[in-house]
Parts: sequence; C-alpha cells; structure tokens
Amino acid sequence: MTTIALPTRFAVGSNRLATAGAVILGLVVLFCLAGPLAYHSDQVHTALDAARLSPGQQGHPLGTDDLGYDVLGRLMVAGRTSLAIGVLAGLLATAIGAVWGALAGYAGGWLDAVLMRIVDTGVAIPALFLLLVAATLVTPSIPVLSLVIGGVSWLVPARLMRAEAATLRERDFVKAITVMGAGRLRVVFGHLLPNAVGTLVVAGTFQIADAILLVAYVSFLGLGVPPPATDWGAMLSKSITYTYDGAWWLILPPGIAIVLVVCAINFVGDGLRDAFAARGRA
Amino acid sequence: MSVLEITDLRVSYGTAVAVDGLSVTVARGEIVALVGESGSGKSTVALAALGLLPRSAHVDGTITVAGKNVREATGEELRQLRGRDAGMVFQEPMTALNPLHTIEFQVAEAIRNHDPEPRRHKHYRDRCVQLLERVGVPDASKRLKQYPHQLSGGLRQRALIAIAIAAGPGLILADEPTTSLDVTVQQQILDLLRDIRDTEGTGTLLITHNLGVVADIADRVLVLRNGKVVEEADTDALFANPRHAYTRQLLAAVPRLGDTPHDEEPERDRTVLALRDITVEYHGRKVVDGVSLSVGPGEFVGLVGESGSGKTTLAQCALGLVTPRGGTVDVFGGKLTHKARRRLGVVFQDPASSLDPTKTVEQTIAEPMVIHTRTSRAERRRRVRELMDAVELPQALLDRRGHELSGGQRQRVGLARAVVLGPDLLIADEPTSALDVSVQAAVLDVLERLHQEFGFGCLFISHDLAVVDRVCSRVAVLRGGQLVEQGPCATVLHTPEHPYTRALLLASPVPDPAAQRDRRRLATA
Amino acid sequence: MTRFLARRLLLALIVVFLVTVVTFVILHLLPGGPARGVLGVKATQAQIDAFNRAEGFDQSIPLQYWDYLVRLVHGDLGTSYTLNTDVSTLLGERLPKTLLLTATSTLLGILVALPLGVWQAVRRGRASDVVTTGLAFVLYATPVFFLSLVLIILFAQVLPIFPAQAAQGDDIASLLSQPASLVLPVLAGTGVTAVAYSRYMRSSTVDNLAEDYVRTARAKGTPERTILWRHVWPNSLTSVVSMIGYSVPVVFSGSLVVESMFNYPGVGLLFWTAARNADFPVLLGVVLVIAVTTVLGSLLADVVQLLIDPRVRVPGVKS
Amino acid sequence: MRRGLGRLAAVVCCLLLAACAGGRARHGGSNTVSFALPPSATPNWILPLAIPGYTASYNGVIQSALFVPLYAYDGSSGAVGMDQQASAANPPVYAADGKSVTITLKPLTWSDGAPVTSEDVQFYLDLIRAAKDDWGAYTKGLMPDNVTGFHIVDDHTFTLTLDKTYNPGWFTANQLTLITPLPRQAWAHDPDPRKTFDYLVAQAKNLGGYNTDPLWKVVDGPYALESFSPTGQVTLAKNPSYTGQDGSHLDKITFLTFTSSAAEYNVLLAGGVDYGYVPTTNLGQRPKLESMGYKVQPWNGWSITYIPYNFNNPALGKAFQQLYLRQAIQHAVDQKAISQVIWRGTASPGYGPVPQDNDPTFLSPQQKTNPYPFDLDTSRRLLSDHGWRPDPDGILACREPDECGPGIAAGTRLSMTLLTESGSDETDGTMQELKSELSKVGIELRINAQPLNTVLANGTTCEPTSPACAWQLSYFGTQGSWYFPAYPSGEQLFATDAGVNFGNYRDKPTDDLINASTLATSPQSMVDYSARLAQQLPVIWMPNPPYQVSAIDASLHGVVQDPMAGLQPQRWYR
Repeated sequence: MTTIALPTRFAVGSNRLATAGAVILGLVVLFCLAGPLAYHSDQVHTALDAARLSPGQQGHPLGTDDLGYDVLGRLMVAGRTSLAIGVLAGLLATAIGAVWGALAGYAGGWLDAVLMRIVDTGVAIPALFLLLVAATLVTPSIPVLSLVIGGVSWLVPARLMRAEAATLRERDFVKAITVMGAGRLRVVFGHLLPNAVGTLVVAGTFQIADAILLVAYVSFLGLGVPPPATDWGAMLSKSITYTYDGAWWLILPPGIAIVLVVCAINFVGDGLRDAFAARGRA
Repeated sequence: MSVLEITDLRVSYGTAVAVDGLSVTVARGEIVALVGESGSGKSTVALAALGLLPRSAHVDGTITVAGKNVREATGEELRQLRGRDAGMVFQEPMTALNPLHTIEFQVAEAIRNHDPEPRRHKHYRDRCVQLLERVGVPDASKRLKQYPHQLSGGLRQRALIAIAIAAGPGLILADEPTTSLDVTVQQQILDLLRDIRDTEGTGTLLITHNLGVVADIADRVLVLRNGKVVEEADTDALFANPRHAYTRQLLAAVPRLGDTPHDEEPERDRTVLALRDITVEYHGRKVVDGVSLSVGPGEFVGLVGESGSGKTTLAQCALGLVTPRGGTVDVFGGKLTHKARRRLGVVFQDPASSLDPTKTVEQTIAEPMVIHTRTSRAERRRRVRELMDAVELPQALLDRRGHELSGGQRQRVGLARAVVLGPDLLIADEPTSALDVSVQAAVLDVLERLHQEFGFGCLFISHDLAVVDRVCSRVAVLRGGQLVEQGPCATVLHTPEHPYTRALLLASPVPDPAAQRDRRRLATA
Repeated sequence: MTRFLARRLLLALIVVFLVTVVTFVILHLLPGGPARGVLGVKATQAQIDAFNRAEGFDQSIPLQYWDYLVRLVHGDLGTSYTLNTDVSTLLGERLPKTLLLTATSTLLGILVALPLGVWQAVRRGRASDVVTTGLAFVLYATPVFFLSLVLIILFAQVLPIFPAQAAQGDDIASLLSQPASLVLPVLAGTGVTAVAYSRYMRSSTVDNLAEDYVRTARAKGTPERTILWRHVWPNSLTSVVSMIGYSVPVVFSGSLVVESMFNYPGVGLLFWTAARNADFPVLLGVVLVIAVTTVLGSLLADVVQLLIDPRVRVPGVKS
Repeated sequence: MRRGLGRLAAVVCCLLLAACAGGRARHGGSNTVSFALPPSATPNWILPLAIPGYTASYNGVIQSALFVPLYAYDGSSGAVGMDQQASAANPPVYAADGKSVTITLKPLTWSDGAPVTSEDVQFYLDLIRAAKDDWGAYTKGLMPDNVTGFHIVDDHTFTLTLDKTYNPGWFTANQLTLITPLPRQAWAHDPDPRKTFDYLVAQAKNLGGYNTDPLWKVVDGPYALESFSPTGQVTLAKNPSYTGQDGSHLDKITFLTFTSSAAEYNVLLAGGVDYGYVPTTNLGQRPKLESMGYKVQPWNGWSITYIPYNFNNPALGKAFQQLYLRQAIQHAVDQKAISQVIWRGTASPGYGPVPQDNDPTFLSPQQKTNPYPFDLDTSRRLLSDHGWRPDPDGILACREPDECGPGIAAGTRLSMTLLTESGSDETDGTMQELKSELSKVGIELRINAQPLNTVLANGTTCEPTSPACAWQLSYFGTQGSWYFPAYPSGEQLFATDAGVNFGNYRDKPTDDLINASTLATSPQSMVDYSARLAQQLPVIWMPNPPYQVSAIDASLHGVVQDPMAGLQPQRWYR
C-alpha cells in the first residue's frame, strides 16, 4: 500500500498570522492588566464636572465620557472584564460541550438522540433571548455572566465533540480497549477526550473569541456588569448618543479593541488548528 | 520506440529525497513494473511522469512521454499530453472519481478534453458505451447514467481504466491499480490491463508492492528502495535469479501456500470460542447467515474471505461489538462478561488507528493490567518490559507515542497489549494486511512465538490465503456471509472441495512467473 | 428518501415542541410575572389579581402550558398584552419585513462570499489571499452593532448618502417605497453572512482541491478552469449549502441586532419591545417563529443536499 | 438556477439604484399637524371608560378630543387648574355642608344631533357603578362609592349627593374629572348597565373595528375619528357638528407611533413630524434642529421623581427609619449636577412631594429651598455622629448601636441594593453618580438594573417577614416616578398602607395632613404636607425628568405643554 508521503504544508501566512495574533493578544492583555499600574485614573468615582472632555483636555489623552470617566483608563478596566468573561465563558462552554458531545458521540443510540435533540433545541432558541431572561433572574457579575454566556454557547463545541467522538469511537484503539474490558468512563475520559484535545483547544480558542463578542452584545444591550465596572461592550452602549453628539471618535477605542482581540484570537486559533492538523498527519 | 523515457529522475521535498536518480523506459506493448515497499518513491515517479507533482516538489532529470519533454512543456502542452499520450489509473477508485458526476460525464470529459472541436458531453455517449464495453463493464449504457457510489470497486476501477484509455494514449500509468480490490477482482483487472496491452499495443508502467502481481503481468521489473533502483531485470530472470540482496529478501518474505508443514491436530472437546448459527442483519440484509465456528484452547483458526464476506462482522460478534440477530456466542463456555474479557486479547488491522496517539507505548501495553488487576506500578513496568522483549521492540521505545512508531512497530505494540494479561483467546482481524511484506513476515514470526509461549486459542482473520496457511492449523472460508468450507489447512488450502475456495486459491497471484502462467491457464480453462 | 424526509420532519417537530416547552417555562420563571409591566404603577392589587386570573397565571405551569399548546394547535398564538392585537397578526405584519431583510442580505452574502471563497482558495497562501482572509477575519471579529454604527457614521453622518433609519409603516410596501433606507441594514446583514460563508467556501474549496478526483481530472487533461468550476465548485457547494441552511440562527440573531440598530420594523424590533414590556405572548411567538425558521433552515439544507448530492439521493452499492 | 440568480442580482441592483433617489417629507405646510406619540406608545382604547391596562395618557388624549370630559384640568392657563373651555359643564356648585354638588352642563350636542344631557352623565355613573371592579380608575371608597345619590334637576342640571364632606378643590380635580358624559341614546345596548359595559368594552377591544363601528361616530368633542390603524396611527378631523366654544383651528391632527425614540428622532430630522420629541441623548444636536425650524422645549410633567426606601426590609428597614440616615443620603445627591450634566438641563431638581416647577400653589418654602443640599461633609458627619464607623473596606458599619438607633444591630453595614430600571442612559448615569457620591460617604450602593416591569413587580409593598421584602431601594422614574391627577395630594403615595406607598412609609402627622388635604377646604394643609415631607424624606428625592423634550414646528402657534400630559390640539393654529 503506497501513499505519497508529502511533508506538511502550512498555508503561507497562517503561521505568521498566528504569531501576529499571539503578539497582539499579549500586548492587549499587558495593556489591560499592567496599564493601570503605569497610567492612573479614577474608574470608580464619577466626575460630572469633567464630563465629555475632548481628547487631550485636562490630561485625558482620549478625553472623558459623559460621566467624566477617563476613556483611556476605562479602556483598560473594561478590557479586564471583557477578557475575563470571554476566557471563563469560552472555557466553560468548551468544557460542557466536550463532555456532552463525548457522551453523546460515544454512547450513540437513544442517549445520543436525546442529548443532541437538546442541543438542536438550544440552537433554535436565540441566545439573546436566553441572556435577556437570565439577566432579569440574576444580577450580572463576572462569574455570573461567564456562567450564563458559557451556558448558552456550549452547543457548538458539543456538536463538534460529538462528531469527533463518533469518529474516535470507531477507531481501533477504542474498540480494542473496550473489548478488553475498559468501562465507559475510562474510554470517554481516558481516550476520547485526550484525543479530541486538538479539536477542543481550537474550538476553545474560537469559543473565547465568540464569548468576547457575546459579552459585548450583552453589555451593549445594557445587561452587562453593573457600573462602575464596565467592559468594552458597555463602553459602546452609549455610542449612538456619542455619534449624535459629534463625539463619534469615542466609539473607536472600545470598538477597535474588540475587533483587535477577537481577530487576534481567531488568528491564534487558526494557527493552532493547522499545527494540530500537522501533528495528526505526522 | 519508447512511450516513456525517464532519465536520472530526482525528486525531493525540501531536504527529503523521494526519488534518487531513477531511469526507466517503457516501450510500446511493454508492461514494466516498478516494485517497492512503502516510502520507496514509486508513486512519485508516476506523478512526475505527467507533471502532477505538487509545487513544493523539486524535480531534476528528464522525462519524455511520447517524445515530448514533460518538464519543459507549457501548461497547455501538458494538458494536451495528459490523457492523450498517457492515461493514468489510480489506487482508490472511489475517491479518484468525482462523486457528483455520472460515469458518462467523467468518461465523456476524458474524450472531450482532446477533441479539437469539443461538443456537449452527450454527443460522446456512443463512444462512452464502447469504452465501457471495452473495459468489460456489463450493461454499459445503464452504468453510464450511474454515479460512482452506485458501482462496485471493481466496476469503478474499470471505469477509471476506461477514462485512462479514452483518448487512446500510448502509455498507461497504473499506480497500485488493484491494491484495494479483492483477489478475484484483482485478477480480472490484471487480465484487462494485459488485454489492452495485447490489443492496443499500449505500454504500461505498473506501480505495485505485490510481487505476485508483478509475476503475473510484468515483462520487466525495477525494484525500488528508498528512491533508488536496486535491480532491473526481465520478470522471469528476476524471480528465477534475484541478484540483489534486497530483492532476495523481499521474495523470501512473501508467504507462499504449502511452505509450512501442518501437523495432525488433535480433536478438541473444549472450546475457548464457540459461535453457533450466528446471523447478523444490517438494514434487513443478512451480512452473516447461520455461521457456526469454534476455536479450541491453543488452536489457531483462520477465517478467510473477500470483502463483504462477513468475516469482520463475525469477529465483532465474538468480541461483543455487534449483537447477532440469531445464534449464540460462547466465550470460555459462557457469556462475554467483564471477567471473561480479562482472558481475551484483540489486534486490529489498521496500524494507524490501533494505538491511542496520546498514550505512550508503556501506557498502552499496561492499560489492560490497570483495568483488570491491582498490580503495582513497578510490577506493571516489569511486565511491560518483558513483553517488549517478547515482541522484539527495543526498550527505548517505551516512552514514545503511537505516531512516532512505524506500522510494524505499532502492530507489535498492539500484540503486546493483547497478550499482556496472558489471554486464552486472541482475536486478530487482518493484523498484517496493511504492512509491507518484509514487515508482515516479521510480525507473523512474533505472533507465532507468542502463540507458542502463551498457548492461546486464536481466531485469525485474513484475506490472504498464504498468510493463513502459514500460521493457522484450521481454516474456515466465508463467502457472502455463509460458511463455504472449513477444515484443517492441509486439506482446505491444498485440496479444496468447494469451487469458491478453488477460485480464491487460483486468483491469488504467486511470486513465480512460470507458476503464475500455469495457474492462469487453469483459471481461464 | 421519503422515509428520510419523514424522519427529519419528525425530528424537526420534536425540536419545535421542546423549544415551546423551554421558552414557556423560562418565561414563567420570571419574578413577578407580567402584570405590573402591563398594568403600570397605578394598578391596584385587585386589578393585578384580576389580570393574573384572566391570563391563567393562577394556574399551575403545566396546566397553563397545556392551554397554550391547545391554542397553538388551533393556530392561536395569543394576544399581545400591550399592542391589543393577536400575535399571529403582528407576526404576519412583521415577518415579511424581517424575511426581506434577512433574505436580501443572505443572498447578497452568498453572491459575494462564494466566488470570493473560491478565489481565495485558488490563490491560497498568496498575498491576495492573505489580505482578503485577514480582512474577512477583521469583519468576522466586528460585532454587528459596531459594524452598523460604523456604517451609520460613514454613510449617514459623514457622507449623508443613506438614511440611518429604515422606513416605518404598516406593510412591506412602505419599506420598499424607500429603498434607500434599506441599504445600510442590508449591508450590515450582508457583512454577517458574507464573512461566515466565504470562510466556509474557502476551506471547503481548499479541501476539495486536494481530493483525488481533482488529480484524476488533471490526469485526463481537463483544463484548470473546468476542474475548478465543474468539479471542485459543485463539491465545495454541497457542504457550504448545508452550512447556509444551518446558519439561520446566526442570520436571525444578527437581524435582532441590525433591526434594533436601524429601527427596522421587523420581528427583531418586535422582540425588543416585547421584552421591555414583558409581553409574554409576543415573546413566545417570536421565539417560536425563530425556532421554526431555524428548524426549517436545517430541513431545507437536508433537502437541498438530497437534491444536489447523488450519494444521498440514489442508494449506493452494498459493501 | 444560475439564470435565476442573475435575475435576482438585477433586482438587487435596481433596489440599490432606486435607493439613491429616495425623497424626504417636510414638516409645516397645510392646516394639519402630525404629532409624535411617545416611543412604543400605541393608542389602543377609544372608550372614555378605561379598564386596567388601557389607562395610558395617549389614550386619554384621543378620548378627550372626541368626548368632552365633565371637567378638564390642565396647565393651559400657566398653572394646573380647571380648563373651563374644555369642560362639558360649568364650575360645580357645592352645598354649604359640602355634602352635595350641583352641576350644570353646557349646551353641547352629539354628532347624531341629540343634545348632551344630565342622563348622559347618569349613564356614565351607572356603568362604572355596575362594573366598578373592572373600571381602571376605581379605588375603594372613592368614585363611584362616594356618590350616594344622583338627582336630575333638568336636562342640563343635576345634583350629586356625597357620602361625606370633601375638600371641593380635591373633589372636583380628582373625582369629578373621572366622569365623561356618554351618548346614552347610541350606546345603551342593554337595559342592564353591566351588560352594556361589557358590550362597550368588547367593542373597544376590537381595534380593527374602530374605523367602521358606528358607536365611535357619535362624539361631542372638537374632533371626530377619521382613521385608526391597528398599529396605532390615528387621524382626527375637525368635528363639523361641534357646538362648544373650543372648536378646532386645525383641519386634522395625525398621531404617529414609533417603536423607539431613535426612530422618531430620525423621522423628525427628515421633517416628517410637526410636533415631536428629541431623545435627551440627542440634545447635542439642538442647534441643528433649531436651524431646521423647530422650537426645542422641555415639557415638564405634573410629576415627582423619587427612590422609595423599603422600611420593611429586614436588613436595613430599621436603619432607613432613622431620619439622620435619610438626611445623610439626601445630602449625597447632587441634584443640580445630575440635572445639568446627565439630563443636559432638561430635568429639574425636586425636593419634596409636590410638583415643583409648574405651579407654586402648593409648594412650601421648605421644599422650594431644599433643606438638604448636596454636601458630603455634612453627610459624613451625620453618620459618624450616630455611631457609624468605616470597616477596613471603607463601608460604614454600626459600631455604637445606642447611637445608631433602635433595632439596628451592631455591625450592620451600610451596603444597600438599588433596584433600578434599565434601558436609559440617563438613569444609568444617574445611578452611577449616586453610587459614586455615596461611596465617598462610606455607603455602598449595589445597582441592579432590570426592565421596568421587573422593578415594579419586585419593589412593591410587603410584609417584613416575606421574602418579597428583600428589596431595599427601587427606582422607576426615568419618565418621572409619579404623575399626579390635577390635585397633587399624597393619599396614594405616602399615606399609611396606601396602594403606591411601596416602601411602607408610616407617619401619623403625614397621614393627618393628607387627610386634611382631601377633606378640609383650605389649601394650607397641602403646603404643610409639602413642608413635612421635604423635611421627613419618606423617599430619596431625585431630579424630575421632563415628560419629554419637544421639538415643535416654529410655525405652529397656540401650543401649551400641559404638565398633565394632556393635549389641546384644537387651540393650535398656524
């Protein structure tokens, strides 16, 4: 049996984009975490007497918003929230999805059918509706929002993992170890999940990116963390007002921050996918 | 006059050299075989001949097809050359055909591509029918309307050959054209290739790993190893008098029927595996139909059959992976309980998927011990080392993972895992089919030694009669889900009673051109 | 084939049923119920009790659900608490507008994305691919509301070419009478779909270009252009077509945001208003419509798959 | 398939091209006016007999244009008072004992030719008496329970017998205004008033029938219904058979509905509205609007805005009962800055229980001058003087229970949750500002923003032991917490056990003053009431947002922005 053994080819640039993504991500994280150490601004108390200042006025490089918060400092504080929720929610969604999908894919039969119909149902209900209801049931905070967003976005990883598990289940090593007496838990946790790690890491990366977007949506709709805490989406929630006030540039810092971070994470995810695909082929 | 002339071909990907200074010519009406094991670079040669190598390949040397220099041809010249001067037949007829187009579309396209005035595809229907009839497709006009997935493997390969010869090329490049086919179908395809050569005078470059196929059809042979030709000779000369050590080694590794003496086996009254009247249905179709089979303690039973004969399904019944619709499965005189599984070992066909790529060799071999025993870590480690020795693997591999091993090494690890608890029954489903012959021989040696050491009963599933003859004492032949014949190897494989067994035996090519000619005469008679 | 469809239809029904259960239960978990929101600050306890009695909120949730289901089967989605109109009429007015928005932007998205994806795949790894793929990533990373904002700023404020607001009015004709007001919402919606589809199309085409049948086609002398459009394109399309069918929820949630940004009088806006007023019958109705559309989308994807892929349509050989 | 795609592409291109040629409407012009209703306001009730859920003011505007109420109160004169022109009767004459009142109707005529008579008033009273539990304005003990007899003197004169003596000002403004004469000859469907009531309600629920139902053709107001779309767009045309003194100058007025304020604003910018509103957030564009020919004017409501304390809250109720704590909190509310910066000058500070910026009649000097101005130092001192000391996290805790006050345990922390309505930038900003200032004093305010209905549903009156009493502070005042009827007394707000006394405020002197304001005849009790509650702080007084910030076509004259949110479009002219 002959196969042409070609060395793995990366898509030109995918690797470079991934590196660029990682660098951008690192810089943004540094900006959000270490930024406030170097650049001090009061992000707890309003300052109505210093509201709506243009960039550069009174020592505010990016100006102030309509309650007098320094925009540059706010960008850092907001970024912490966005990133924290994004990462936590993304990981949670991936974890739930992984176990759910692995169970469905490995068990097959009626359990698979039941579990996947639940996923179908979840997909058919708009996530925004669930978030809206959730926000009225509980007071938003970083852990709560992470739970809620993770809780509504595990469906995609669950489907991915199910497909992966259904494939893995047919692999000889799983059959062999099952025949020789391995139990379901051992197979799922000892073999299926470790083998799906590549898929999961990639899915997790994309989940984090998507979660950051979802947090932005939620906050944009006013269902985010209560003030004075904020996040990038919340900074944009008054954007329409800003544009009518002629302060349209106020929407750029948080808007660009979201796009930049989500983009960077996606680049990294794509790079990881290629890397895992390469390892799988080796 | 030669239809293909390759001089001093070198192909490399980065630093990896695939082909290293290969020269070969194929004349009209000649069948030249390029034989070698995996990684020898033989497929690269075929692709290079039509300029089909990926951009990343670095190519040196000259390639001339029908007098045209392939390496200097422009894109359009190359396109014209492909199909008209040389047709190509690939190994996997399923993936090599476009699943969304009818056979007619795909055959007609091959004609149309070289029609100076291309017309709509349906204008070529008559020619397509002729072509399909030429390659022996029954009901040609009906088949034209069908899609690849509606055809059997053999018919797909015939359709591919029809595509290859559609524009009347002087050369056919056949890359492992029969590897994925059953022996009986393989025989038909080889006959077809020979017939095309005889009638159309086409030259053929046949790429294969199977020395039996070479002996059957080739006029001349080049033996390839690591991209280099180690020996070139006429077929008869090569088999009669191999000059290079590697060629000799290859030939020696090929199992042959009758090479292994069979002792009289005592009748056994106990069984480790007893399948009684097993019937399995998929979607209302009987895949296994009333098969009874037993394996005694220490007995080595072969189960042979072509694809779709139900042999793997039967094995899965024994393993509890498939629940039969009718009949009983009896393992160690009872049901297949968790306790019984401790005494059961299993080896599968595909070395690529037989090991968990996230586990080290040591973890893999030790896993059954973790499941069934409470042995200490040190004890497990000692046992794993013993087994590494038993399957002839160096201890250095203990911390490697599956994908860092070769195919043969992986199957050895699989064997070690299967026998780590000293099983009473081993079920081996085509454990060597995916391996090169030399590796296969070594793995079979290991298997036999383990059998002697542990004395397990074994159900050995294979499509290769010679392999079965080599390791088994008793054999059962399956066809279409039914048991055709069973008995001692000495009887069934040497003096078969059933016509199907006989046909099977005749269809398996042997690496001996003279014998192969005799057999062919017998088969056509 | 009929059995396949029947099976899929049954699954779709099950999913829709589950959606109604989940939505209903979730809404009735909300504290306080809708009475205050509907009746206002000045309502007395007696009036609130009367409202709850009239709407059946004093009954157990399963009983209420049963009533709801019975009415649903008769095509009665209930009556809006605040708009004094039955929900089916409201949806009948709004749904065509949302469909106009989503269908136009999906169609535009497809028209842009599919050729773009093929082009990127063919030029894979070259500068033009890297640049367009990078841009697609940027657009993908842009939240719809931000994209809408940027569109508003650029095309309604800096260069006032298009209105920032969709036309208002009772029927779809009023929307079509001011097509200029549709441009920005449609563009924002197109952004959502085009990016997703072009990513699928690119990777699907890249995968298919590496398939054996492409090598076969090349080996028989097929021109590259024919290989691309007659061999690779249909194959890439089969997987992307189902992606398009499955993307209905994405398109709809995009539409929820786009409609609220451009004040487009469709189902999405109805949803926000109903959410603000705790208008349960309308919320249930909208979620049900979205769920049914989602399920229909995947059903449609399967049917189209059935039509274009002979492997699904025609039974193969038994192996 | 491919051809189909091509055709669609062509259609899309046409759409895009046509898009560039879209036109715009222009405000002003003929003798008609288009009026923008508040966002999401959809008129859905034409019958001047409201049932719960249909009492919105925009319904009332349309009803009173069609059916003249017995007495209209509005701010058209500059102060809130009776609008004689818009009333169906001459001012009421109370008997000396105050236990009966005699009313004479003006010579109005129904559009079917019949005169408006005393029986039409009796018809109304019979209806609400028969179905009082289903009547939206019913409060036990008040109308119609407090009218014990109806005596017809003649076709235009009748006498009502009352169950006790009432303050005539209050009774006219808050009780008689509820009555509207109805066309008995056209509407008395059944001799049984209950059945008639049900019939009328059923007809009124059928929005689709408004255009054709003959019931609604019989009107006595300055306008008649021209068209009514189920989505809420309503057009009224001048009533040709109107016989009163308040006839319409305009030919037509159209009420437009919008799903959001942003939508309205854009139509306003496009010139599609004569009388619209500017979302506060868009006030930055005021000059542009003015250059387009709009007058931009806040429309102040007859309202107050506040945050109730839940005095029954198990954790902090006892603390809230301490006046010094309420004073400390009130000192931390920078009403001026909130009004100026966050509301951009459209809201106005409010320091007590009566509307402060329309009519000084009831305003006490105490409320007017603000007894508790923004002063964080005083706030801090009040708390430290009463035994509150900061914890390590800066939040004050009670360390001297004797000084803190009865029922406050040592260690009680001043950390409170504010349930506030979501969806408004101004409210969000106000709450952030409040939180920020309170944190400087050592009080932690946790903000829980929820949709308005959730806030209302959760922040209601409750027993201390009930889990429903978990709320501590609640804000539902984005559009003003409370709109008063004509007479701004507090019997529903701050009287013990009153329906909208959500926080369970109990104060005997207040109860007495409220009683006096409804029963006694002198206005002094109202002024005293204003003073008392400005000092006692039953709630946190907050800036009162405007009803809306209007943008009015400069060529439209005669417009008075009635604090009671009523409209008198008949008096507008160009």
